[in-house]
Amino acid sequence: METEVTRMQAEDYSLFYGQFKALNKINIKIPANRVTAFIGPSGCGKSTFLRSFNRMNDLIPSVTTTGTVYLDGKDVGKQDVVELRRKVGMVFQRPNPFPKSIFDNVAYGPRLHGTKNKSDLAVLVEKSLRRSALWDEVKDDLQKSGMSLSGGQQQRLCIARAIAVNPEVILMDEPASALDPVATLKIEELMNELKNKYTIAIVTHNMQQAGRVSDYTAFMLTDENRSGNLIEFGATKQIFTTPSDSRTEDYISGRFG
Amino acid sequence: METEVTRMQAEDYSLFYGQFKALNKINIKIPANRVTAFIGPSGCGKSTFLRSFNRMNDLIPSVTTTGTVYLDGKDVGKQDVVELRRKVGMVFQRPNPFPKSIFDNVAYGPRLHGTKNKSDLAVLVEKSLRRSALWDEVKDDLQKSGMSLSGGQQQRLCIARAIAVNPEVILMDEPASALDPVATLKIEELMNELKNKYTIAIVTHNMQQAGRVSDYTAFMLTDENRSGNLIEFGATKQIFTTPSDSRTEDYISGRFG
Amino acid sequence: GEQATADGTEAVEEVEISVVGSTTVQPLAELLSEAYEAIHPNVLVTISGGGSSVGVKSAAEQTADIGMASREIKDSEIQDCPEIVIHTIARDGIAIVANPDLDINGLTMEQARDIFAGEITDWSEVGGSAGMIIVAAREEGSGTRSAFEDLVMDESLISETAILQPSNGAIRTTVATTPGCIAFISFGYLDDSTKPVAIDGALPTPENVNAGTYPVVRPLNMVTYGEPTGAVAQWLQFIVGEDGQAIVAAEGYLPI
Amino acid sequence: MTSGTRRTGLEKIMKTVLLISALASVLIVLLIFVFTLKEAMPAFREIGVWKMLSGTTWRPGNGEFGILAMIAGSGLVTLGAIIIGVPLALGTAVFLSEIAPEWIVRVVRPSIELLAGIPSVVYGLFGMVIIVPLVRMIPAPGNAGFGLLSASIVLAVMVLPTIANISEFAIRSVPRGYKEGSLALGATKWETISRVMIPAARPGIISAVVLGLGRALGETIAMIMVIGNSVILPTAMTDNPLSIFLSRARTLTGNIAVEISYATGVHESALFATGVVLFILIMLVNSSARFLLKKGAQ
Amino acid sequence: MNKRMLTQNAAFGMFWLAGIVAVLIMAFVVGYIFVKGFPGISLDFFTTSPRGGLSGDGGIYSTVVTTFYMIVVTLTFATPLGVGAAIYLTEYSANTENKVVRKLVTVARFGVETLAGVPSIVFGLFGYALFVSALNFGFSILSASLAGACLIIPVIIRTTEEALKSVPSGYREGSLALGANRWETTWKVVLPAAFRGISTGILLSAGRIVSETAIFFVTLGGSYRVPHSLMSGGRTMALHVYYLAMETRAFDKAMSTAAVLVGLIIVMNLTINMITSKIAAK
Ligand SMILES: Nc1ncnc2c1ncn2[C@@H]1O[C@H](COP(=O)(O)OP(=O)(O)OP(=O)(O)O)[C@@H](O)[C@H]1O
Ligand SMILES: Nc1ncnc2c1ncn2[C@@H]1O[C@H](COP(=O)(O)OP(=O)(O)OP(=O)(O)O)[C@@H](O)[C@H]1O
Ligand SMILES: [Mg+2]
Ligand SMILES: [Mg+2]
Repeated sequence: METEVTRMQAEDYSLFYGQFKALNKINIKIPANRVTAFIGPSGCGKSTFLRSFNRMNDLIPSVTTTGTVYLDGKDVGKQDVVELRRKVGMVFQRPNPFPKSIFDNVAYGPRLHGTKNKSDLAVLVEKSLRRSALWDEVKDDLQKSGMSLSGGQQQRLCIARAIAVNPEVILMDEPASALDPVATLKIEELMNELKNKYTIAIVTHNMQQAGRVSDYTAFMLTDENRSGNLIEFGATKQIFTTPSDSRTEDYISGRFG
Repeated sequence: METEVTRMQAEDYSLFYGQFKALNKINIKIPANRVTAFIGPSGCGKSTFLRSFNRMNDLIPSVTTTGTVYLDGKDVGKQDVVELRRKVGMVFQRPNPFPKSIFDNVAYGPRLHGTKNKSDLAVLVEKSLRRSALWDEVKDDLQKSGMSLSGGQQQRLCIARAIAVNPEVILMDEPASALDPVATLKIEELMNELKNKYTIAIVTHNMQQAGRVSDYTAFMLTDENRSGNLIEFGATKQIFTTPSDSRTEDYISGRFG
Repeated sequence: GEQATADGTEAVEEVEISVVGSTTVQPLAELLSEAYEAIHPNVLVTISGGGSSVGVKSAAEQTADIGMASREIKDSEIQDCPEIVIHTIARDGIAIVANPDLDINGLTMEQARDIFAGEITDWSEVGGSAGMIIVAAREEGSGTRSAFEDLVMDESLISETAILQPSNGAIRTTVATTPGCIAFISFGYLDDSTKPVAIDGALPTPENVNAGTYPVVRPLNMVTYGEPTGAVAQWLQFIVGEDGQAIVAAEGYLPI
Repeated sequence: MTSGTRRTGLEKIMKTVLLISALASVLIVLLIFVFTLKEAMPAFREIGVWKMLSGTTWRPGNGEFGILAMIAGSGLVTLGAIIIGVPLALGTAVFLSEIAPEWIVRVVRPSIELLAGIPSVVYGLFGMVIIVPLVRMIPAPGNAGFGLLSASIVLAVMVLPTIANISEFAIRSVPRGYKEGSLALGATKWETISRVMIPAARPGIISAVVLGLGRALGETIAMIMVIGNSVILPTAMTDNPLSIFLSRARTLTGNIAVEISYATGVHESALFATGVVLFILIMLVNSSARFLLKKGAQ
Repeated sequence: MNKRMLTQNAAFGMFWLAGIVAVLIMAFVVGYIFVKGFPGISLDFFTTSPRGGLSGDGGIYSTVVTTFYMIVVTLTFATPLGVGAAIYLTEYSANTENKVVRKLVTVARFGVETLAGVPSIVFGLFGYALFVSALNFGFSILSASLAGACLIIPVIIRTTEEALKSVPSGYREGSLALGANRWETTWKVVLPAAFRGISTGILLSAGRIVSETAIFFVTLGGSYRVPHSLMSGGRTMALHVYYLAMETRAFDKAMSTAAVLVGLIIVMNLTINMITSKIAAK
């Protein structure tokens, strides 16, 4: 852990929905080129925290925060939000392709950021779809609507869309929760591949998945005020075998329901 | 198994949503006064099958079926559906109390079926709420809206509502999936108690829960056509320790995601 | 409701008379009914619009006690229902009026015709200061319009580009608010918001009509199915009587 | 058991009663069409359908009953209203759904709903007193203020709430995921609105515009108060082709309302025929909208 | 980057403008009516009926009564039909296997859609031809409210359908699973849960009646007397505004009447908003 490069970091970070404190003084360093998993029971603030990294929570008017989140040492709150979101990509729990063709879905981001040239775009789209392991299944008809794909394919399309803008970090909020086992496996393999190039943070409800896919694991839990706290953070192996907090053990062994 | 009395039974039962075959020739005998758990990955047809017992699928216009489902040896398709549903109660995945008072929620069924007398109703409501372990928490204000209860309380209210019409079978579709650990425990205890009087069939995603609560377990899986098949059925102990099908073992040990 | 009075005199029966038809006659009829009801509190006269044709039809089909028409009853209507009886209650002059800001006082019959036919299009052509003439008229089928066409237009047709409005009141508003506008309206609608225009030197006044110098006149009629009886007859009697005709005159129409 | 049969009996009775009420709307449509058609038949028979539709002169006194001028009038005034009203309405819809702060939405939305509730007479009155004199100030021969432009402006205000409300709803119902997905890729708000939100809301926006179109075609009272009601094929009054909108005109609805009071015989029947034409026109508009929507959905 | 923000600012500027223009129009129309109309409003204005003739004298008492009468009678005709039709279409139609009934339901949906698009003057013509003439009801509240009912039935059907659809299907399933039949489920669970939505729709329809002119212009007759039975003619407030503006020159009175009318509409809208925000709060 000490030898890792930190890509993103939260420092005494608290978040409020109106009066309700959803995150309580979170401190964490997300290492570069690793997969970090966030686990914890429903409502403990995993999604909320993940959305803080690319300031998605700015969209919710009632949200206020204290403390700081950093990307490469710079306060994300002080960066241009449009540029920040290009650097920090996100894949949502429910796949959300645009109602456009597969090609246009992937090309959407690059077009925004200035790639107009047709052949450049074609190259980029193919590369992204290959990386997200979708190319073989869709290469024959890139003009088909993204909405007509199966759930697992849609999710991989969204991953392709996210990596097409060449981000540095990819956030994934339960990317496999809506998927069948086969699609889930594919996405897990994908993450393994992607971490060579990107920093990945995922939220998952599935212990087995966290165990299989992540290098580091963060365990969150709500306190008596229903605020989310970071209970423990460390190498996944250590968390799953010798957790230092008894609540982590309880949760991982399934004693929480 | 051979010594059990069969309450409900499916014989070569297949179900189609339009052209799509969701259930493929299911054969099963649900023993009386036992808890039978249905497990299997998402989309394998557990809910669909459960809803066949009280003909809830009749509400979906595209559904057609072949084969037979029996209650106490009689084809449910030939019974009066209103009376069948009184005998076969159902508790849904998401608690769905009516927007009425707690009292009226529980009294709803009995009133339909002819109990008009006030004091009879009061007695019945109390008895049902006691059985569903909710009485102590709500007895002071039965006029409060059923919607104002917590999720776990709502689920127990729905159970009270179901048992108030004195059914013979209770179907529960993931009754604890929306609940916190404490509420889940209460509902599990309840099932243990209820099985003395009722035959219970539950769907659950939670292996631990199936292990804890059920006497028999049915494992379902989709085949290459995405149709649901019953892979294995037997005493829960045997299924969890010495399954005869390797896929059951894979699933229970979590190798499916 | 009218009840038996305390001193035992017999209660007077309540009657309702329904009157339907021409929107031109409607306001006059309303005033007549108010005056009548003041002396006959047991009578209620309800007056609805609908137009002259509807009036004649309602009387013929007996859906109303009386039909109102602001024009002669057509032969075809009498053929359809020979039983109808026509009661002329007043005559109405049709006045040519112009926007009050215009500096024009009179026209010859010929000039008027050419203006309404759209052949004269600027006021300077008829002696006013330069300015576009805007013609307004009633819609096809209106009694006012057909009377005006008969009496003024001869063979010519009213210009197609004329602003058309479906009532005398709307025409009056249009003339009053539109610079350079000229139109024709029923005498009953004359007031200081518009400027009456003399034709061949005769201003549109009842006196000139009676003297025969202002020629544009039509009858206002009420129609019943068969000879009226009872309350209906009494009310028609009232209208053609002294009191009724006084109201007719006061409203600017010509008594019979 | 008797309670059971009583319950089943009630269920059957209610089912039948409710089915009958559902069919009542069909009955009403049929009745309306049959009745209007029946009254219109003499005109169609005596004048001829084609002659009516293609005729440009309407002189009931002379037995001429062409309604082409009215069809053109209705079409042009609706076109004008759409040109003026749609950008304003869509702009307002986007403003309300995506841009305005919550407190402004809380003021603006009820204001727009209020516009929808104001009786059309009031708009007509307003048009007569305010809009017509304003339009009269445009210098052009024969321009008296009454005409297509005034009518289009009044109509644009009248359809504004319909189009704005439904479009706003359509934009608001675009799944949140689209918006978040786009923003998460580093799109600006405007890029997200123009490239994702509006395309996704297109079916709703189209039906909003079509509904507005229908309302515009059907408006009566406000129209007769400001459009001049002359039966002429509108033509440009100056070199500028846009001056066609300064021309007076008559709408199909206005034709009915203006003349129904005095019409008899064939004339009256011809007015019912106008109603039939209007009815068919609106049904065409609505079904082409449904067709567009279906195509959009594929 | 900069160019993208510039485009955004330009576009947003236009949208702000659109929003502001929309509000200004509203403020201008309503403000104008109120400024011109308020001076003429007094207690007398409400308690005296209009006078006959062309003076435009008098108040609006009888027109308020007629308006009220029209609302009540029209809703009496339209509400059971509209709500009943909506119940059938949402609660029953999906579950009928009968081919004929299914066809009928498709036709009924088409009927509702068509009806919603029919311009009101056509309802007027129809009402005149059928109720006033053929059935001999004459110019009367009866004729006018039957024609008016045709206008608002689609409004009621649509809003009721929306309200019914927004009732969670869990309520229905819960009730059916307890052995209730369709009607019992609808009557005891679905309708109470949809009540607010349905009443909003009915109020909305009442608003349509209040502001409708074209239909009543050819079916109500325009008598300014207080109506005393279904067969009396009458003049609603909206119609009165038309008469005042077009027949008399009592513009000030027309504006006062319009102000009362707009005030009534505002009250109705506020009520609707109150109901719907209560739904949202739930
Ligand atoms: N927009 C919001 N407004 C108010 N409270 C919110 C909002 N979104 C989430 N919350 C609350 O914040 C807390 C954390 O929610 P969050 O969605 O982050 O949980 P989570 O850990 O992702 O749960 P899950 O595993 O169920 O997705 C919860 O109590 C939730 O109710
Ligand atoms: N109303 C419906 N129409 C068409 N297909 C349906 C319908 N309901 C379910 N299905 C399909 O039938 C299959 C079985 O669905 P079902 O809901 O029974 O699965 P399940 O085992 O309960 O899954 P889960 O654990 O996710 O609840 C799925 O493929 C599903 O997509
Ligand atoms: Mg979450
Ligand atoms: Mg399920």
